[in-house]
This record gives sequence, structure tokens and C-alpha cells, in this order.
Amino acid sequence: MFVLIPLFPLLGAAVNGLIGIRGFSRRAVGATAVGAAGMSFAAAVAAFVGLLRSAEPAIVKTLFTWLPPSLVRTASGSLASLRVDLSFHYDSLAAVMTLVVTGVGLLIHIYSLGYMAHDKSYARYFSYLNLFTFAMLILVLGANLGVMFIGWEGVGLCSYLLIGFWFRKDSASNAGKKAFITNRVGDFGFLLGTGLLVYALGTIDIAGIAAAVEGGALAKGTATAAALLLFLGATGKSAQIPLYTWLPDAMEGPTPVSALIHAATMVTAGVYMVARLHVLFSFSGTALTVVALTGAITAVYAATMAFVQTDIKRVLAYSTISQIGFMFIGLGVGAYAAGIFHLMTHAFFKSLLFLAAGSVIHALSGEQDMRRMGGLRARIPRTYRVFLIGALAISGFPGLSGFFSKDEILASAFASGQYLVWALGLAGAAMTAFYMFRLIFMTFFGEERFTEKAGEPVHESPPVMLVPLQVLAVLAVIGGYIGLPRLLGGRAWFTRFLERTTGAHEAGLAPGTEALLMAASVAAALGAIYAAYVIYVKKRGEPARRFAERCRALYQTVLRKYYVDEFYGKVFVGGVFAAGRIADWIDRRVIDGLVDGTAGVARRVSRLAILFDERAVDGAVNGVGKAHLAASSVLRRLQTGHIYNYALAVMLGVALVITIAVAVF
Amino acid sequence: MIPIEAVIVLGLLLFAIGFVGVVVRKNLVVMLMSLELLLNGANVILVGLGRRLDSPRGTIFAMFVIIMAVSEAAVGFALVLAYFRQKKSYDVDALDDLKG
Amino acid sequence: MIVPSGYGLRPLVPELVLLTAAAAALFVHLFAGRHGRRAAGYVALAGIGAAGFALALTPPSAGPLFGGHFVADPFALYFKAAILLAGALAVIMAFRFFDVEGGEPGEAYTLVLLAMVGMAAAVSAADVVTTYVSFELFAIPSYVLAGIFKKERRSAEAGIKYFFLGTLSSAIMLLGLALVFGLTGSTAYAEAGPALAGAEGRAVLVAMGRVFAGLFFKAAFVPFHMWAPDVYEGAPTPLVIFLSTAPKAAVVAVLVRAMTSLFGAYAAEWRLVLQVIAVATMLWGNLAALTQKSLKRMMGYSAIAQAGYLAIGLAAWGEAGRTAVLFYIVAYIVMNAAAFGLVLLVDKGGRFDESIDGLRGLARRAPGAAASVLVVLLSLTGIPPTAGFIGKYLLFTAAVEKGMILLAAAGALNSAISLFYYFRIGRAMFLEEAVSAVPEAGSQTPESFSRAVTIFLAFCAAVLLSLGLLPTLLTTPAVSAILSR
Amino acid sequence: MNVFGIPILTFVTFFPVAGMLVVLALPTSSARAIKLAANIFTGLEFAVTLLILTRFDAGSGEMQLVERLPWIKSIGAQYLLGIDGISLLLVLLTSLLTFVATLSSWGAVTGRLKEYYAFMLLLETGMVGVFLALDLLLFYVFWEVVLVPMYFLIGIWGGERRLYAAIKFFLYTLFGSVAMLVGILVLRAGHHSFDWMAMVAAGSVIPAALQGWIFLAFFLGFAIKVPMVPFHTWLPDAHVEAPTAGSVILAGILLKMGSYGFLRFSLPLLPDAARRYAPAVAVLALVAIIYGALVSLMQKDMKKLIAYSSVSHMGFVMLGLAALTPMAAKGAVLQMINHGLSTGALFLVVGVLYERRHTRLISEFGGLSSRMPVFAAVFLIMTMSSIGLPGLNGFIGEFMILMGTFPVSWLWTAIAATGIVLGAGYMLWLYQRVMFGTIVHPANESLKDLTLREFATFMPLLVLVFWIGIFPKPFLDVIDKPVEKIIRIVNPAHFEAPR
Repeated sequence: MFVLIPLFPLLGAAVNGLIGIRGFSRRAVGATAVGAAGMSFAAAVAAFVGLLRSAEPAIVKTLFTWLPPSLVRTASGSLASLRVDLSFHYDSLAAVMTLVVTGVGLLIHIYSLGYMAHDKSYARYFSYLNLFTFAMLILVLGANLGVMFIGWEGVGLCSYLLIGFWFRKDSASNAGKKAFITNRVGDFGFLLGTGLLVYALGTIDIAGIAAAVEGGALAKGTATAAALLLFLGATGKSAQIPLYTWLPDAMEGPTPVSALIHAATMVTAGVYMVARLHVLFSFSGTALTVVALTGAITAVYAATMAFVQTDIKRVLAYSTISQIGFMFIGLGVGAYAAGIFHLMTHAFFKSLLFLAAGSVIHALSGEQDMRRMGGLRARIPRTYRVFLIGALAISGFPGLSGFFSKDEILASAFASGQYLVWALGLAGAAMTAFYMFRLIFMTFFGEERFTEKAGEPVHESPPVMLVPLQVLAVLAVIGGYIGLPRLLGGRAWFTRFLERTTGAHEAGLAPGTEALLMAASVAAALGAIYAAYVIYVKKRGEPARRFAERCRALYQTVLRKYYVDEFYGKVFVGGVFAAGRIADWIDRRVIDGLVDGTAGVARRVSRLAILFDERAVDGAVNGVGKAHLAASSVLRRLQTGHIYNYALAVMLGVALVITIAVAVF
Repeated sequence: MIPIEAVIVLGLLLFAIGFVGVVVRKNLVVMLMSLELLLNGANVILVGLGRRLDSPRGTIFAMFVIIMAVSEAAVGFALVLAYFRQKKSYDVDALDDLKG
Repeated sequence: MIVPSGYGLRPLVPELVLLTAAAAALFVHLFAGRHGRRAAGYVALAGIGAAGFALALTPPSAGPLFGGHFVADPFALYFKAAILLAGALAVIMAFRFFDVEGGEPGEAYTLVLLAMVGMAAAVSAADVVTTYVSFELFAIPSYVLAGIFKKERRSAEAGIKYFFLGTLSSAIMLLGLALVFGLTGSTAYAEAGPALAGAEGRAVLVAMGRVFAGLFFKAAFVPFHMWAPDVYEGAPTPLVIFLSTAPKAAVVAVLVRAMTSLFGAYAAEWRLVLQVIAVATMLWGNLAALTQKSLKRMMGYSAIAQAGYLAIGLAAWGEAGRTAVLFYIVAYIVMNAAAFGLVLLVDKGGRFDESIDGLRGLARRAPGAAASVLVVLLSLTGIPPTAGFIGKYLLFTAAVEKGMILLAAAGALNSAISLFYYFRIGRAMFLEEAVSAVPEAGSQTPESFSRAVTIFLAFCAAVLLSLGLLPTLLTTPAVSAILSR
Repeated sequence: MNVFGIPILTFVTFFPVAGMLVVLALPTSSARAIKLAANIFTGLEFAVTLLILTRFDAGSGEMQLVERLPWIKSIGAQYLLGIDGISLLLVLLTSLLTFVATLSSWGAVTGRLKEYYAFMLLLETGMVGVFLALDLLLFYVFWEVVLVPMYFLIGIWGGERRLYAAIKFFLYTLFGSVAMLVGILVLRAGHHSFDWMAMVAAGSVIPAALQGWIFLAFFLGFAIKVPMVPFHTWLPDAHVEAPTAGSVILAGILLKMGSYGFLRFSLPLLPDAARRYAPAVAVLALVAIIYGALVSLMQKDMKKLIAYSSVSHMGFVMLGLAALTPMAAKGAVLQMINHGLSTGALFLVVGVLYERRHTRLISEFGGLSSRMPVFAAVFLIMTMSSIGLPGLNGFIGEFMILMGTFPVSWLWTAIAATGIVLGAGYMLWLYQRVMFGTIVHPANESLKDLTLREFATFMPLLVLVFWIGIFPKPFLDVIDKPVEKIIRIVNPAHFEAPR
């Protein structure tokens, strides 16, 4: 049943991609794509309901054998038969993910109908979007690392195509390429991690890995190595340190794409993967710590960069990186459910923010620079309202979804005793609130800094765009209540539902401590919002400017993204190209040179130059060849034409023959 | 009786003189004569050996060689003459159209 | 000195037929006059055909005849057949040559036949005297053949060079043969051989070295080969076909016989000698061919190199080595005939263009001939599925089986080197365009292609291909010729 | 099983020769008839190779449909053909790609048609023969037969420096193959037979030291053909100069002859040497993977870029074979097929552009996506196939090679995986530079999208790219047993019961 979920988007992509692109009207294209997304969502809901009713914790459905069995000699010396089936796995974790993917996906499909209405490549766009949904669902449902990897790379491909959707722009196609290649670096880790598991366990089946780990078949060191390699893949896909640089650039894509792929779904694939392999990560311990620390550092680090960005979408991009850091904190302290909970709420409010930002951009006919916005509150009030909801949610304003999920993560971090992680998380939360409201204030408050182009007045978006926004706003508000913690009288339903898959995790905090922590984060968030208000509304951004001037070096460093892009460009890309040039030089000069016999000896044989024109020298082509030709001309000189020379040669021959014969005798 | 060694040395001497003549002299006719000397050197050895071994075969062999030498000389002269008609020269150094 | 009853002169019939044909050709030449330029040739061809017929009817005999001077074993018959083949191919091409270039071919046909008599005798010789006499019997006509073309100065030069060096080398060989006689007191191989085994080794080796020198000279092995390129370039092309193939066949037969009967006890020594000679010959021939501009001279060096491969088989010896040699000699005759025949394909106003450039664009102008030549080139290089490949293959295998892996490797390497120059021809024919497709008015005489040569080339190609695909056609008689001895 | 009374393998091998004769018999003036005949023959040939499937037992690892006739009795050479799963896939690939290449030549080749198609058909016989011959001498014969037509295909219908490229190709490969010939001779001296099956059955008769030498001789021949660094420099030249169809066949099939030979002969016949030298081969393969990728990155000519990418991809194949584990080896065999399909298709892609613009310089293009959407899609799919996107064929091979290699050495796997990253780099950059951006060059404004005939040539390749990517089981099932059999001979330790 649940296998149908990815089927619809696939069909939608195929229909639009093969037929729609040629013959369909825009309406038909839209209907196909949205219909596919809708049916997929319906199927996801149905499957979810089915899972709730079922007593089974997980359903596995195998379609067919993908890679037939091969013998593998594992680390322990035993022979395993590695078989990879095209099989799917549906449990509470997958259920949450499919609902998020198809639900948010459906809304974004609808939104796109309006946003992309004037684009020439309408069918191509929707075909890619459907294809993405399909790939993401494969990633989520895959029952083994192989199938997961199909989705993993599939979403990467779609991301590549959608970032570079407006391929005439060089920046767009560059960004797409950068995203793909950075992800490939992550895949390098993913593949090696998979290889290590094959070697260690002889299986890449997720259930099989879990069973083997629990059965004690894996050494701790091996587990750590495998987990870290896989996590390298996760950092690529989820834009964490050190592979985060592609995500801000990815904003070159259409805004709905940013919302769906680069906020709500694809970038959380790494989070999902770690959660999916929680047994492995938990067993290692060390790996889990690395995950938590990476998440915490990324959360703060990315937030600092969001402080100084002026491109509305780039702020959101850094925010996404930061928020995914939070998710990894949750996973890293063992609170898998909390991490996934945040994943879900983040999907609501971040896609809301992106789509709302898209609405702003739409209103201003493509303007993305916040320095040329301001005062939009009055001009596009509906967009403003939903944007504000999203900003409050992400800031952890009490009662909104972000508050619950973030709080649960921070509480778990504190409970795990990793206070550094907790402290970083708290700081990150405060920073989040600050830059989000910096964004709100710069965009919607103050004076209007934009110039209206003639014939394109600032306009509110059409309903087809606003309705999804409003739905998402509602979700961003109420989405947290399914995981309402016990402290606040909830039953933590979401956590318990997920713990059917991830196993129980007790925060083990005293209610008092928990309340205190909650208060701390609320205070941090509210304080940060207030600070933003003072700086950007009351003082019209003056303090920020003054700060930038006074600490110019620091400001520049942050603005230039800590020069990491430059560093990567110089060291890695530059290194590869330098190596490429060297290799190319070797190829042309050394190897072919040796072969071509550029050796001066051969060149000096002047007769050859006369004999062979340089263009078509069959003999001289080849290195050995040139040497031969030189030898040849020597031999020719020996052939003098004189009888007495020849006669001497004959006598020499006689002597030679006799000498050789006598020598052996 | 003359020792066989002396006969052989004589033959070899003749042979060597003939060879040196072929190599050193530049006149084709002289070279032709040197060739005859070569063959006669061999003949001396053959006849000497035949006597020493008390076998008629040596002499018979030598007679065959003489016959062959005659025809060779005839052919050789014919070729040299044909060449002379074209080049008006007996100089062996002129024979270098074919080389390389 | 008793002739075995029932034999009489029967084993000599092929030689006698050739001799008769030679006389007949001479007469026809004298009386047919200028109108019958080809008449002597037809007689010669008929004579060769009749000799072949006689050869087929000659019962092979195991033992020596005529007092141990002569054997007509299957081995000898095989080589005689090969020599007849070489003669026939040469005579056929001679028609074309003399038709275009003019000249008096009658003597040439006679001399070819006479030389063949000498060769046939040499192949059967089982006595040092017979060996020497038959050698001279084919050597003397050869000198004349090289210098026969009076119109061409280079021909006379070729004749003189061949004559002086040839006579010198046979004198050296004579000295060796005399020494054999001196050491053993016998001239028959059957008696001398065993005696040599017990004689003073160094003296035997000196004798052997001299005998081999004479043989190597005729086979154009390095360093006795210096005459060959000059003679091959200077002599009339059809006679080069003859001179570059038939004597080698005869010499190889004599060598094999001398190695088994006379110097059988000194196998270790001559095998090393032949290894060195083989490598030197292949390398020298191939390397020197690389930079030649004249097609004919290049093919001359190619002929030298090809003989080097034969030496591999002789060095390897054994049944396999000799079988390989027997196979390769036939392939060699056909390949060489075709290679030199190619020179006669294009006639540019009464002359043959001997340069490689003259072949440019041949594939377009004469596709059939070009395709045949391609097969011949593949065979010369040793690329399957041609006789050249099988032949080289057999030679190399024989060497490998005797542990001479490096020798085989050298042979293989050489066949790769030879690709350089053989495919200069392929390139000219197929990949390049003719220098000027349209002859400029008056400056160039229109060229004509000979249908006969095209057919000739096609025939050679067909033979090479069929021997390449079905080598058993030749290996079976070769093996039986070897085993009979 | 017979076709017209001729045993099927013989028929498959020599049917193209019949085609060649027919083409040669047609009058030179009737270009259409010549093209038609050539296409019909290659098409029929493909159909007949498919017919083999009906009598092929996929579950067996043994040689099937064996045809044995005496050939050269005196040296024990036989006319011995047989087919197992490995050969089957390669023969199918050969007949398919030849058909595709012939089809793609319809408009591309205009001069000297008769010779062109005759050489194409002769080439096909050689290639099929190489994959079917089980007698080493016969194998060598077919191996060399391939050389000549390819030489002429490059030399006559090639680009500007075709003469240079053609002779370079010929010389390189001939040097390699004479080395191999010597190896064959020595091998035969040890076994007194050319019969692959008999040699395999006889086992390790030859002393290990001698095996080493033979292995090196074989390796030289195969490594030049594959080609492995540093024997690869003939490849870029040959590709750049060859006509499109020639490139397709060169990359698609000829290179596979090298890796096939390594798997079929070097491994099972010289097991001791293979075990000893496998790490060295693997290291060379790794060098090829990285080196090929780096050099690709620097290329300005599309064909050259793809040629170097072949060096990199064939490095994967050789790594898979040198790992000596069943999984890696199976991956390698599949990768041979994959590389044939995707690189063949990429050369067709370049050919499409070349036919329109008569240049292959990347800088001449840019922004083509907007003018040629269908072409863009095909190119993209093939690019993705080449860089190993899961779900497409390329991934399966690479994945199995990497997974199979890991137990042997994690370091090899890691280095090879780096190659995958680089592969994405140069291919995507190529795609970007050709397809994305705005159209700068005015000549590109009027480019036509794929014609129906062009699309039809891509179609079978597209289908297979997806088929192997999604449901590779039939392909892997066929090669499972034969590959395992070979690996069992070379590396029995891999299969021993755990101690």
C-alpha cells in the first residue's frame, strides 16, 4: 500500500516530462503535477492511518531483487551473501517523513502554480518537482542503504536540475553544479561507510544492520568509522560543517524549490538518515558526540552569517543550515524523536518563510535585497502576517511549533550532560530570533526603500500562492501540539509514536529543571527579538552600521562567509585543477613525449626532416619509432655501395660465425 | 714429401692474396684476377689434401672447381665489359649508384 | 657406386625437363626473333609446368642415389616444388616487365631455367662436391640475370657486385668444404658426418663457419647481406622476384641437410650462431627498410628481414622448427613475389614508378589491386588471418618450445617494427590522395594498370589468405617432408 | 542450434563478412542501397545474437554451444568457439553498438561509402570473434583482425590529423599484441594446447615464475587495449580523429577487448601470477581512475574529454577485476557493458553536435538547452549514467566494484571513490559549458533538435541505461556463475570456509 506513495509523483514526472513538455496546456501540466502530489499525499495519509491501526511496528515490502547475491568475505572471515533488494520499509519514522514530504510538497506544488505561472518551462519545472518528490520518497522508504542511495542521489540530481533551472544564468548553473559536486564529496563518505558495513557485516539492509549491531557483531571502532563516514554523507546533504557552502548558493533556484528542497525536505535527509541508523550511531557513542558537536557548532556558526546577509533568501538559507544543526543536536544527544520533531516543525515554518519570502519577491517583481525593501507591512499585509507567524515559530516564541521542538532538543542536550552543546544551542536559538526579526524589521517596517517599476506595482500574491501560505501558517502554529511535552500537560504523543521506531529516550530531568530551561530559552528568544527591535526599528539600524564600521575586519570576515568559499575554491577546486593541469602536462609532454621520442637525438637526424613532412610522419609518430629511424639512417650509411666494403663485411661475418661457434664449443 | 701443412699454408696464402686483391685493388680486371687466385688457393689445398689422404676425390673436386672457375671468369668478364661499355671505366669506385 | 635397380634416371627427370626447356627456350628465342618476345617465356613456363608434373610423379626415395651424391627424398621434392613455384611466378611477371620496358628477355628465361636446374640439384645434393657444383650451377646464371638488363646501368652494377661478392663467398665456402674433406677423407655427407663428430672440434667449427658463410651469403643473412639491397634494386624486377626467393629456398634446404648430416654433432654451436644471425638479420633488414623511399629497395630490405625470421626456425630446429621453416619459405616466396609484383602494377609511359609515392590513392584507382596488396602487407607484417602470420607463429612457437623465448620475443618485436614501413604503403594506397589526380597537360603520361598484375596480386593474396585460414594445406606436406628424413 | 544449417556461433561470427561481401558487390554509385544493406546486415546480426538467448542456459557457468573443429593439427590449434554469460553480454553489446553505429553513419558518412561499410562489417566479425574464441590462437587471429578495419576507419574517415592517429593506434596495439602473442606461445609450450577449457581444467601447470612473465606479456597487450595509464596516449588521438561511429565502437567495444582478455585469460590461466600481480594492476587502475579524471577536467575538446573519461572508467573495470572478489569482478563485467552503452552514447551526442557545427570545441557551444531540449535530456541522462547516478546503469557497476573491493583494501576503495567525485566534476562541467548559459555563438541559434533517426539511434541505449539501472538482475544472473568460476580459480582463498 505505502509503495503507492512514490508511484504517483513518478507517474506525474513521467507524464509531464515525456508528453506534457510537448503537448500539454499549462492547466493540464499543473493539474497533472498537483494531482500526482495530492494523490501521493492521500496515499501517505492512508498509509499512516493503516500504520496507526496496525500492531506491527514496521511493514517491509520487497518489489524485486535489485542486485542478486554475491559472496563477500567479511571482516570476521565468514562468507556472507550480499543481496540488495528493491525493498521499502514503512514505520513511524518513515510515516512522519512521508507525511511531511508529501504534505509540504503538495502545498508547494500548489504555490508553484502561481509562482511559476509566467515561466516558459512550466512543464519541465513540474516534471522536476514531481521527480524530486519521488526521489525523496524513495530515500525515505528505502529499506536498505542501496535503495536509500537511489533516493539520496536522485534528490541530488533534482536539486541540481532545479537550482540550475534558469540555466541561462551562469550563477544558477554554477550553483547547481556546486551543489551536486559538494554532495558527491558527501557521497564519497556514504559509499565508503556502506562499503565498511558490507565488509564488517555483509549486509546493507537497515534492519539487518540494526540486528547485527544489537547482536554484537560489530566492533566499536568499526561502528564509529562507519557511522562517521555515513555522517560525512549527511553533512553534504544536510549542509553542515564542513560541506555547507553549497546551500546559500542554491538560492539561485526558484523560491518554491528553495522552500521544498532546500528547507523542508532534501536537506533534512541527512538528519533522517542518522535517525534511521540510530542503532549504529548509538552503539558507537563517539559518532553520536561528533554529530551533536557538529550540529551545535553549525547552528551557531551559520547563525552568525545570517546576521549580516542582506539577501532575503540567503538569510533563510543560513537559517536553514543553523536549524538543521539543531536537529543534529537532538540526534546527537540521543533524542532522535526530538530531532525529527524539529525536522517536522521546521519543515512547516521554514517552507512558510521561504514561500512568504517568495511572495515578497513576487510582490517586488524579483527584488531580493532587503536593503531595498522596508515598510511592506502595509502593502502586502497577508504576506506580512504569515511571515510573522513563521518568524515567531522559528524564534521559539512560546506556544508556536518551533518552541516545543527546539525546547525539547535543548532540554535533551542539557539532560545528556553535554552542557557545551546545550549552551551553543541556546546561543543559537537567541541568534535565530535576532536575525529573523532583523529580517522582519528590515523588510516590513521602516520606510519604503524600493522603487516601484512602472506597470509593475507592488502587489499581493494571488490566492493560489496565499492559500498554501496560510495552511502552512496554521501548521506552524499548531504543529507543535502533537508533541506537547508532559510538563505542559501534553502527552508527548509524537515522541511516543516515533519511539516505536527509535526506541525510548528518557530526558530524565526534574520538572523544575525542565521549566527553568524552558524559561531560559523563552527569555533568550524574547530578548533577542527585543534587541532586534531596538536596533532595526527604533534606531533604524544605526547601531549595526556603527558596529560594522568599528569592527570592519570582523564584519567583512563574516560578510564574506569567513572566506570559506574562497578557501575551498583555492585549496580543493584549485588543487584539483592544478593537479589536472599537471596531469595534462604529463600526458602531453612526458608520456606522449617519451613515446614520440622528442629526444633531441632523433631530431638531429636531419635527413628525416627532409624525408618526412611533419604533418604525416607515420614513422616519426612513435617514440620508439624515431629512435628506429635514427638507427635506420645509420644502417643506411653503412650500406656504401662499394664492393670492397661489402667484401670486408663478408670476411667479418666469417670471423663472427667462427668465433661464436668456437666460443660455445 | 712436402708436409701437408706447407701445402695448406701455401693455399691459404694464395687465398689471402686473392682476398686482399679483391678488397684493395680498384681496377675491376685486377679484381677479377684476384678472384681466380682465391679459387686456386682452394684448389691447391684440395689437391694437397687428396694426396695426403690418398684419395682421388681431392683432385676430382679440384677439377670441378677449375671448370667452374673458367665459367665464372667468362661470366665475370662479360659483366665487366658490359659495364665498361656504359661507363668507359674499370674503376670500382664508380660502382656506387646503388647504395643506402 | 651402384645405382639402385629400378631407379635409373627417374629421380632426375624434373631437372632434365628443366634443362631441356632451357635449351628449347634458347632456340625459340634465337629463331622467333623480335616478333616472339614472349615465345621463349611460354616455353619456359611450359617447361616449369612439365617439371612440376614430373616432380609430382617422382617417387620419393629414402636413400641416396648415384653413389651417395644425390637424394630425392620428400624433403628435396618439397623444396623443388617451392623453387618451381618461385620460377613460375618470376616468369609470369617477366612477361609484363619486358612488354613495357622492352629488351631481350629470351636469354633471361633460359638462364632462369638453368639456375633452377642448379637449385634443384643443390636441394638433392648429398655430397660436398655435388653441393659445390650445383651451387655454382645456379650462382653463375644468377650473376648474369642480375646484370642482364643492358638498358639500365644499375643492372650492370648489380650484376658486377653480385658476381664479385658471390664468387668470393663461394670461394670461402669451397675452403670450408675442402677442410671437411681433409678432416674426414670423404666427400659424402653420409660418411663425412659421423667422421666429423669424432674429429678435432675447433677445426670442424672453422670448416663449418666457412661453409655456412657461403650459404648465409646466398640467403642474404646479416652481415653477408650487403649485396642484396643493391642487387634487388638494380636487377629487373621480375628477376628480383626470382633472385630473392628461389636461391633462399635452395640454400635453406642445403643448410638443413648440412646441419643434420654434416654438422649434426655441433648443433649447440650452430644454433647459437643462427640465433645471433636471426636477430641481426631481422633488425637490420627492418630498420634499414624504414627510411627507404624506393618501393623496390624497401622491399629488398624487407626480403632480408623476412629471411631473418627463417633463421629463427633453423635456430629452434627440432621438428617444429623445420616444419615452420618449410611453411614459411613458401609463404615467403608468394609474399615476395607479390611485393615486387606491386612495382610492376603501374606503368607510367613505358617505365615503372618505383617510389612509394607513386602508389598514392591507389585504392581509388585500382581498388581490387589495393585490396590484394593489403592482404600481402598484412601477411608480411604477420597479422592474421594470413599465411605470414601462421608462418611467423610457427617459427616463434618452435623457438619458445626450445626455450628461446627471447628469440621469439625479438621476432615478435620485429614484426611490430616492420609495420612502420609496410603500412607506409597501406597508407599511401588507402589514406592518401594521388599527388595530382588530373595529369597536367603534356607533363605527365597517363598511367595504365595491368590487368595481369592485378590478377597476379589477387592470386597471391588468395594463396596467402587460404594458407592463413587453412594452414593444414601446407603443414601436412611439410611435416611429412620433415619426418621422412 | 543452427541457423541455415550453420552452427549459431559461427553464423554470428561470420554473418557480417557475408554482409561485407554483399556491400562490396553493390555498385559504388548506389549509395542508398549500400547504406541500406549495411544497416540490414548489422540489424539482422543483432537479431541473431538475440536468438542465442533462446538456447542459452543462464544458470550455468560453463561454456555453451561449443563448436569445435580441428584447424591446424600440427600445432594443436582448433576452431573453438563457445559462449558463457560474460561473452554473451559482450557479444550482444557488440552487435547492438555496431548496429547503432551503422545507423548513426547514415547521414554522417558521405565519402567512400562502400569501403566504409565493408570495414564496419569486417570489424564486427573481428570483435564478435574475440569474444567467442576459446582457442588462444583463434582469439589472437580475431584480435588482430580488428586492428585493420579500425585503422582504416580512423585513417580514411577521420579528422584533420587522422593519419597520425591511425598509425599511432595501429602501432600501439600491435606492439601490445605481439607481446601477447609471445605470451600465448609460452603458455602453449606449457600446456601443449590452445584450448581455454582444457587449460582451465589442467590448472596451474606452469611454474609461478614463468607465469609471471607470461602475465606481463599478456598484460602489456591488454593494458594497451584497455588502455591503462601510461599506455593510454593513443586513445585520445584515436578518438578525436575517428569518425563518430568509429569512436562509438572504439570506446564501446574495442576497449572491452582488453579487460575481457584480462578476465578470460590472464586470471584463470595464470592464477599464481595473477594473485601476485593483482595489487600492482589495481594500483595502476587507481592511477588511471584519478589521472584520467584529472586530465579530462582540462580538456577543451569534447571528444578528448570523453576519451579521457574512458581511461578513468576503464580504470574502475580493471580495479574490479584486480580485486579478485566475485562481487567486484561481476561489477567490472557489468561496468564494461555500462561503459559501452553510456560512453558510446556520449560519443553519439558529440557526433550530433559535430554534424551540425563541425567543431567539437567546448567553447564553441553553450546554452544549447534552450534550442535542443530533447537532445539536452538525452545528453543529461547519458551524463548521469556516466557519473554513476543510482537508478541508472553506471551506478550498479561502480557500486559493486567498490563494495567488492572494500574487503580487499579500504584504501583502494577510498581512492576509487574519489574518482567518482571527480567524475561528477568534469562531466557536469562539460554539460554546463555546452548546454547551459546563454547562446553566445550565433551559429548555435539555429541548431535543430534531434531528428527522429537520431533519436532512434539513442533509443536502445536509453532503454538499456534504465533497464540495467533499475533491474540489473537478468544481466547479473547471466554473469554470476562464469565470473565466480574464474574468481574461484584465481582466488580460492576467498571461498574457503571460515577458519
